[in-house]
Amino acid sequence: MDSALIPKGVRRCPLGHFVLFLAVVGAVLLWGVFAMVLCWIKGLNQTNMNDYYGFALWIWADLAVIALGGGAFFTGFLRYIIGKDELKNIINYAVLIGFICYSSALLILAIDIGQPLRGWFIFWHANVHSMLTEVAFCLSCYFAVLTIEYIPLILENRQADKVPFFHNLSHNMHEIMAVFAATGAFLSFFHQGSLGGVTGVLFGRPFGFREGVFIWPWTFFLFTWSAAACGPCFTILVTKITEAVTKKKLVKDNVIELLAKISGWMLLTYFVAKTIDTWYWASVTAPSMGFFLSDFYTGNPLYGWWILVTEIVVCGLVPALILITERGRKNKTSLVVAVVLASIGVSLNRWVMVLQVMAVPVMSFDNWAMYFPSWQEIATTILPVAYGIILIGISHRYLPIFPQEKELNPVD
Amino acid sequence: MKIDRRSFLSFIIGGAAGTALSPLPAKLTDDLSIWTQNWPWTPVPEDGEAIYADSVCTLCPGGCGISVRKIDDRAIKIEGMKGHPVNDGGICILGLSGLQLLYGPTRVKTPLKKTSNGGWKKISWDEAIAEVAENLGKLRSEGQPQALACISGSDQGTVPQLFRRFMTAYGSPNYMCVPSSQDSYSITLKLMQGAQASAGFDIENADFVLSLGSGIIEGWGSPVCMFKANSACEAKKGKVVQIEPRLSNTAAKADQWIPINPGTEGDLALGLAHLIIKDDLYDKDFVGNNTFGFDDWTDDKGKSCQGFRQFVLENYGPEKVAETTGIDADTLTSLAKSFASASNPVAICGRGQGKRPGSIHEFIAVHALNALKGSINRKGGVWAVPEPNYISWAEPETDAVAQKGLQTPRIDGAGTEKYPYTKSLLNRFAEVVGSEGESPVKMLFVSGANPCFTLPDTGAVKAAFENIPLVVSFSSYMDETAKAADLILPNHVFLERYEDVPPPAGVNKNVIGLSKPVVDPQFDTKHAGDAIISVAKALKGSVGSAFAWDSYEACLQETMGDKWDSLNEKGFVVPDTAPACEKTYTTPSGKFEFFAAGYEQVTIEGDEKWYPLILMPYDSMRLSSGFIGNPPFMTKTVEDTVLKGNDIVVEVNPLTVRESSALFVKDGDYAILSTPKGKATVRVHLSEGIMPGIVAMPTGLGHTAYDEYLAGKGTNFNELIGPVEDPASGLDAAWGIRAKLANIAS
Amino acid sequence: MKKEHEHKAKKYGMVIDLDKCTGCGACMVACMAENNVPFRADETDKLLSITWMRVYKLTNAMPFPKTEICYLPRPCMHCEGSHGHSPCVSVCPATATDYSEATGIVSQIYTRCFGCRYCMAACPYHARYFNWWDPVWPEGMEKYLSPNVSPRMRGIVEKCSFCFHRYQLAMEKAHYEGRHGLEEDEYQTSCTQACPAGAITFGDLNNPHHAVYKLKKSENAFRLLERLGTNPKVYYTSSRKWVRQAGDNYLRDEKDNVIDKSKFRN
Amino acid sequence: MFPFIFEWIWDMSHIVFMGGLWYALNIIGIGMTYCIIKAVVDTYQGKGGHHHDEACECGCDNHH
Repeated sequence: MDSALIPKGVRRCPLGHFVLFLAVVGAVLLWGVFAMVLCWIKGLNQTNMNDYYGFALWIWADLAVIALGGGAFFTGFLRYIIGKDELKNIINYAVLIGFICYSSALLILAIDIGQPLRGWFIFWHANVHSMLTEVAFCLSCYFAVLTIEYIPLILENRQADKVPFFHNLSHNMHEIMAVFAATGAFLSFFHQGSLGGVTGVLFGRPFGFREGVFIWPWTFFLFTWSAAACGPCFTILVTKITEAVTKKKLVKDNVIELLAKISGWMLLTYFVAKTIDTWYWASVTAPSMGFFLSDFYTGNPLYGWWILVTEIVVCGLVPALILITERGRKNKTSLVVAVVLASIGVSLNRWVMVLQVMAVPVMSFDNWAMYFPSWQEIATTILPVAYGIILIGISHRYLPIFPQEKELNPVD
Repeated sequence: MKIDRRSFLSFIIGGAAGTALSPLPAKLTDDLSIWTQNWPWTPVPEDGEAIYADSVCTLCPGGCGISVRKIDDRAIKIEGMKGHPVNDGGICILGLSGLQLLYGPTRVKTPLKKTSNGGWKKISWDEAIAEVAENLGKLRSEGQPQALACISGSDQGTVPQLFRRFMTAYGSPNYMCVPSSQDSYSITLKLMQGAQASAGFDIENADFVLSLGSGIIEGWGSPVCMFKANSACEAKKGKVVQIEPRLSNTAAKADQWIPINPGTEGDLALGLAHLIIKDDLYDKDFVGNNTFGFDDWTDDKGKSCQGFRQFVLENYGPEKVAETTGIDADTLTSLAKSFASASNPVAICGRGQGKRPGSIHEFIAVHALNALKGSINRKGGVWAVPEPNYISWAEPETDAVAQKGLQTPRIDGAGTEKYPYTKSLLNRFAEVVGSEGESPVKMLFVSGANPCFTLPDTGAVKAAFENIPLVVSFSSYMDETAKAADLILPNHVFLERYEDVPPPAGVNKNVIGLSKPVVDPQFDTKHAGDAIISVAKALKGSVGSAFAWDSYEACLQETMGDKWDSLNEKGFVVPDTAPACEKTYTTPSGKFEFFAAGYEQVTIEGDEKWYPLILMPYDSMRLSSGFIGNPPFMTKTVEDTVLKGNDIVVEVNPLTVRESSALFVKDGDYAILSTPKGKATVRVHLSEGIMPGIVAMPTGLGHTAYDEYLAGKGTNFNELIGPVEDPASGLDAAWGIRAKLANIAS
Repeated sequence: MKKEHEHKAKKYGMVIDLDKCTGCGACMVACMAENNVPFRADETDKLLSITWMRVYKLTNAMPFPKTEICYLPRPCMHCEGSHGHSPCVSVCPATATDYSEATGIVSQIYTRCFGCRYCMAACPYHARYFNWWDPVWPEGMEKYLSPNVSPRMRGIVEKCSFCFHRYQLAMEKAHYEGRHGLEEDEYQTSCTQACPAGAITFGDLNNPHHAVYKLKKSENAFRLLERLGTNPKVYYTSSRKWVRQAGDNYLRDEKDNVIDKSKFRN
Repeated sequence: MFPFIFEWIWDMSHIVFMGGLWYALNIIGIGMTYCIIKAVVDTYQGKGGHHHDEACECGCDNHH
């Protein structure tokens, strides 16, 4: 029925199956929308946040999806600026994932703020000294760039492309895509960094505070670095999942392996940098404020040493070592293990840099504060996942996302 | 033009783009944000002229001057009155919350009559007065005026005195007041000094304060005055030693906290007396010239009697006292030395806020300690402050019915041979009235008191109230007693009415204050003084003629006489007569008398075998535990180690849990607390600031009346304890009750 | 002498004598009553309870009977940081909180704040509170609301303002009377005024004639978390060493030695 | 965000930050305007009006 919309030369599942799939995921989406509306109408008392946890699950989700969506800017950077041409075969998908991640982040922010109708004050009355201002500006600008990168893809739909104006627009946008990609990369380096800066500048929070260079704390660079390292891993992971679900090979191994190799080295260097940062913080920064490292990892039911080891070694060093070795990235299982670990690692890092910062007592007579999100928070955090799955489903069905699909899956 | 799909789409897209580029979205966005800044459901307080109105707070007997900030006719903030002799600008947490009582949702807005199904019916004031008068008339015509009883929050001031006068004119002796440690002190002063006086403590000028459980900064006496005195005493490097089993705020602020086995405070006082006498450290001048009974003496019949000196030397040696009190002998010795070597030491007692009377023996022992150092009626000591005498009304004429009624014995047995000095024994009320059968009380007035919350064994008190055919409450609020009443004749709250404020409790300051209306009455309420005058007038006859005043205000003005003008202007007067300078003693010997016998400890209720722990109440400034229910602001400040959700939290030493075989709890866990009087589910807070074996429970929680900001929060301590009669005074001397803590499941 | 200080920038601050503080809570209620702070039926979850002034209970963690308690009232510290770079002001993305160079007061603009709560994350003192609920007063009780402080709407952050409206009113009065400066007693916070124990002293830390000027120099004076560089304007004094030590975090070896506070002061 | 809003100060941080922002915004804005205008012009010149999908006559690699 919808065959006119499906790109030529590829096979898609029957419409009925597709609608059923949409309905199932859509139900989850609606649950999230319901929770979101509750938060908007009744206010943030619907959450389990409190005055100690002003930042909680949502801010973590924001930071995590932006880090995971980092594949878009870094792949774009590699493709358009560095000139890794093979990556054109995965850039579309990276852009789509990035688009989903960033739009989700903006949506979550719109729920998270107490006065959504005043949200635009962050631009209008901008305080240029605030990391959050930098985040908001770069995030929305980069989201515009991602939209610009996604539009030509939509216009390449078989029916849309028939309209001459759309065809020409898409063509022209492709022509100067490098300019957009460069701007996007520039913006991304900053906002990924400023997200790191959000916590890093908090000199009232010894667990999060880091020294740095000029106005930027070390976390600024670490966040950009880790997003560049782990974002592509997430792109690879989603590609692998898509391949598994559609039961088709969509991207050639050499493309994936190239991206995996670059990620591996990024991750390894990140591991080194993060280790140095942690060591310096533990031995110089924190003690100067009167804290031992053990003050941050003991005396509470959740945040133990395990979290430090898991984040840096298990989800940092291990995937890095897998990805830099040829055997590691050529083996399908170890590749998937590595990208999964890397994605968990970066998410865990963001969790630590948001939630654990709030949990650690600063005043000597204060206590550890623990937190578990309310169902409304969980639902609104799952909402973007459902939305992402739907958008990927539709995009994959109707748009030529994977240039190599036809070649890899010839229709007889 | 034919509209096809393409042109339609173009129209829509073009329109959308045009709208987006127009100023409309920007304008809407701006308007929406402005709307969020002026949400109609967020109140915007009206502005107006700001003025201050001075008055006196009557929420507790403290008698603090207040300045109420007003915007037009709205009172918006209560502040302490600068220059007032009691509080000089300071103010307590309850006084600050006063406006929540004035404008609060629990006020009784009109006279109410209970309907047969337990609901309330609004009635007019005329109907209410007529109804009360009719019932009173009936009782009187049956020749039973003594079946009317009255519970008043206090004995002093014109309003309580009007009620008392009414009782006399009507013919009932059963006028009862809510007791406090001041009653015990009064009896002590009567016994030892022969004075008809209340005790005032000059903490400010003392250089050593030995407090046997008195919460100097927990609301004991006149709270703000005591706070200031305590600060002044400390500023002058005076020492405060707090003796009690729990690390209260007073203990925390004191220079030294000495935990003591509860109930042995009297022994400690006598033990210290022993050490002071043994080392010859007492004030020989004072003891020699002004006291009687220190040395052995011979009575009229020639019988030789043991003196106080010999008595304590024989019976209260440090080893024995150390064992009884749990305070080691060295500490006792150094404590006795410090007390004796101070130039103005004072020993005080009356636990917590002093809301509960206590053992007279304990009070006498403590007062003897003061006498040993001559700290009687002198700077930094205990003063016998004479009861105010500004109310000098002519005795009411009584008719035959009244005379007959007045001759019947008081139902509570106060003032009898057994308890000659006790004015009323409200602790016996529940027992006397009983929960079934015919009640000796057929009609009850309650004014300025909430006995259904504040009296021990509250369950029995409530049952007694059920057993009284007609209860009339004069409460401004729908408190527990008002809820249990049949008729409510709501009084104005303190900010709406005139009232004289007698000298504050526990302070050696002779100040008379005047509480003035700061705002117009908010509802259809009536001054309790006016209400009782109206009732009397409606009864006519001798009762009516005993109340010749047109109104309460006229009565007050007449009573105050020449003081009225300056009272009205300044808000207070300090009578010229110096306070209690009578160094003369009106005892049989004409001297301060020591007692050398008795001194028994009060045995608390409960068998140690079944109830291995001791439950004790503790008072806090942040919880109003008396007649006034906690306003929302105060409840907000209550720590989560006192109240968590609707659960009361009790304090227990971790050792108590470790040594118990029945109790396995972590901090914050639930447990069942049971006493011979009742049971409650509580949460346990493990605290090092309490003696092992003791369970401490905050007072002032567990209201069943009032609003959602107070009702149902925690447990009322009074429901878990019953009164224990003091052998010397009949007053309630219970300082705790035996208790058991057990896990919920067991 | 007087003229000199009139035009110098003021730096309002507090010195709280913890030896005097009794933990009675009057300051908390004085603050709530002055500043139209709302309340709810259940305020026992202290992480959801708006208390601009909060009294903390500190213990020395010694077993019975050596236990000691000290109460510590905590208003907003009005941190100066270095050159007005207070932890919260610098992070607010919408310039809804500001450091006044003229008074040293950290303000909060309720109609500007959009509720991102970054400032709360930045404040180590937990002095900032979020309006999780709409403020609701029981019927009739809104009568006591003061017109000098606007009630806050749901979804924004609020905190202690050192009763800034009182400063404004006092300045207006002074201006009307043709004076330029304020006397010490003309501008006092609600909590200072109410404290029945006289534990709180408020004034211009820059003015040698104000009581706080001398009190802050006491050898028993300390501030909370000085080592973080927040440079707070609320000083505490306590004669007890453990209390002074509780004001900051120390490594074990530091704690055993005599602490030289000046090391951490900027 | 704009110099006419009262918080605006002409200091280094504003110039650097807002400079960067407006630079990025301008690139995006000008780039998109260029694409749209050129697409309109191209359309009027009759380009892109083909109905075959396989190869684009303008030689673009849209589909790769």
